[in-house]
Amino acid sequence: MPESFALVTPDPIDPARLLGDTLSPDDGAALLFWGVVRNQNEGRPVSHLEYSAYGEMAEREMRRIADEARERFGTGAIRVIHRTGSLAIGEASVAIAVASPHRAEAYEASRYVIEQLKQRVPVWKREGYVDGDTEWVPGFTPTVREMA
Amino acid sequence: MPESFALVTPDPIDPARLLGDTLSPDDGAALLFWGVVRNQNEGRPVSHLEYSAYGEMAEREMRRIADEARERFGTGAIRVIHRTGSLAIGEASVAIAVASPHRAEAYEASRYVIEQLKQRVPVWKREGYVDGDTEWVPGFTPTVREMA
Amino acid sequence: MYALPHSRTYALPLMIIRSLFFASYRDMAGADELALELPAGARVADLVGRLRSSGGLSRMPESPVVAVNMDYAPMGTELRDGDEVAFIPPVAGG
Amino acid sequence: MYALPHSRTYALPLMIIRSLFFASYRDMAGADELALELPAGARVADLVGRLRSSGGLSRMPESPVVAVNMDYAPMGTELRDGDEVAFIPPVAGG
Repeated sequence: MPESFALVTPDPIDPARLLGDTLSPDDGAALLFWGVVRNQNEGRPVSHLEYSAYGEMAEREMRRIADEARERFGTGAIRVIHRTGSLAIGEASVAIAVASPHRAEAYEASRYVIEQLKQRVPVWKREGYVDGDTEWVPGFTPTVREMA
Repeated sequence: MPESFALVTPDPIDPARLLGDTLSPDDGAALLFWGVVRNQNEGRPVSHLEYSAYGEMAEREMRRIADEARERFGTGAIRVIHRTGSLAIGEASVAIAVASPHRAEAYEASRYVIEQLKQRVPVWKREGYVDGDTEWVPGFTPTVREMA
Repeated sequence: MYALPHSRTYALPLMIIRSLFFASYRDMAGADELALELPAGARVADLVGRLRSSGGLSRMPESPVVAVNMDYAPMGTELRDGDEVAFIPPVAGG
Repeated sequence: MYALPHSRTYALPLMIIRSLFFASYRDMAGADELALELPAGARVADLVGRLRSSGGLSRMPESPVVAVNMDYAPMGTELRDGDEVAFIPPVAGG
């Protein structure tokens, strides 16, 4: 039975280990989305990013998203890891591994997870600029459903 | 200037190194397609796969495909590695890393590279079954254009 | 059946609600969290009103996104004793 | 201008063509590669005809996919001395 797994962690993400943990012998492919810190945002030079999270809820929400993706696209296991803390340029802030017996669904599912993650997982980042300034990065307002 | 890189090798593929080699400080994401050996093919239990290649042409063709994808989708660097030799279940036979300032193009480009690779790169595989038998895996007949 | 004594002037029982603040809301609050007493039957909107009535959190929107016990919840959600209400500015993961 | 001596019976100069075999074609050929002499002006189809005329390669299709010097090339491609012609069964990478 393939699983959904989510982790919020201050530790660097190891892609080989993540792929290994996600793949089962039935899978023919895994797709790894690897989000990294860029050196600029809208032209302003960035020196680092500080990520913070509502860790417990973020893990729960990422696991829900992974469940939704597995159900919708019929993939194998999906594992999502999000970093917190201060990250340098080029460091991975988020990694999403989708295992699948076949490849088409892995692409759909991976895309679904990163789009949903950006829209509803309680994680925030503050950009540190080369000039010493810092600023919260504007984000998405999660959709809140009215009660039934 | 982002680059296209292709390698056919008997050595195991290191995903962390591949991602690191592909990403530049301008990139916000990389997408890694990680093709692995499955434990069965159409219900028949597989013990291993033997990959062979017309190595020099395969590298040239993979580099061409990467160039096409970069031009079509405007991504950053693309690196493609294909294994040769005898591979066990779960081992990576092919890895495609696509770096990109933004993520949407990375998905398109990655998909393009793996589909084209399967259709025209001179690589073959022979399945070794649990019962000791081996068989060439049926493949795609590359399209040959008539001369202009 | 006995009619129980009843009066509108009786004090309602109080609930303890824990509020969590993140990112820019944390900057406004000057704290990660805050425990408040609210009367039974209070809703998220009442908690928001109380928090916005003074100090840095007066800059918080009138209807911020909140999660009650880790589920996104609308302003009308009725609170219960011990609930954890997280105030969630626009998210920017990835 | 001098008219050069010319006759159809003169022997055409010969070319050396290197053929490479992969996967199932390699099994048929029983060898990785083979060097053949062909008359100048010979095309890929002529080389294929020669290879299919005897031995295991008679099981090769009439119009197999080939690459000449690492470019896929149609059967009508004219060969040149030193060309490398690879015989490419259906590919199965990935």
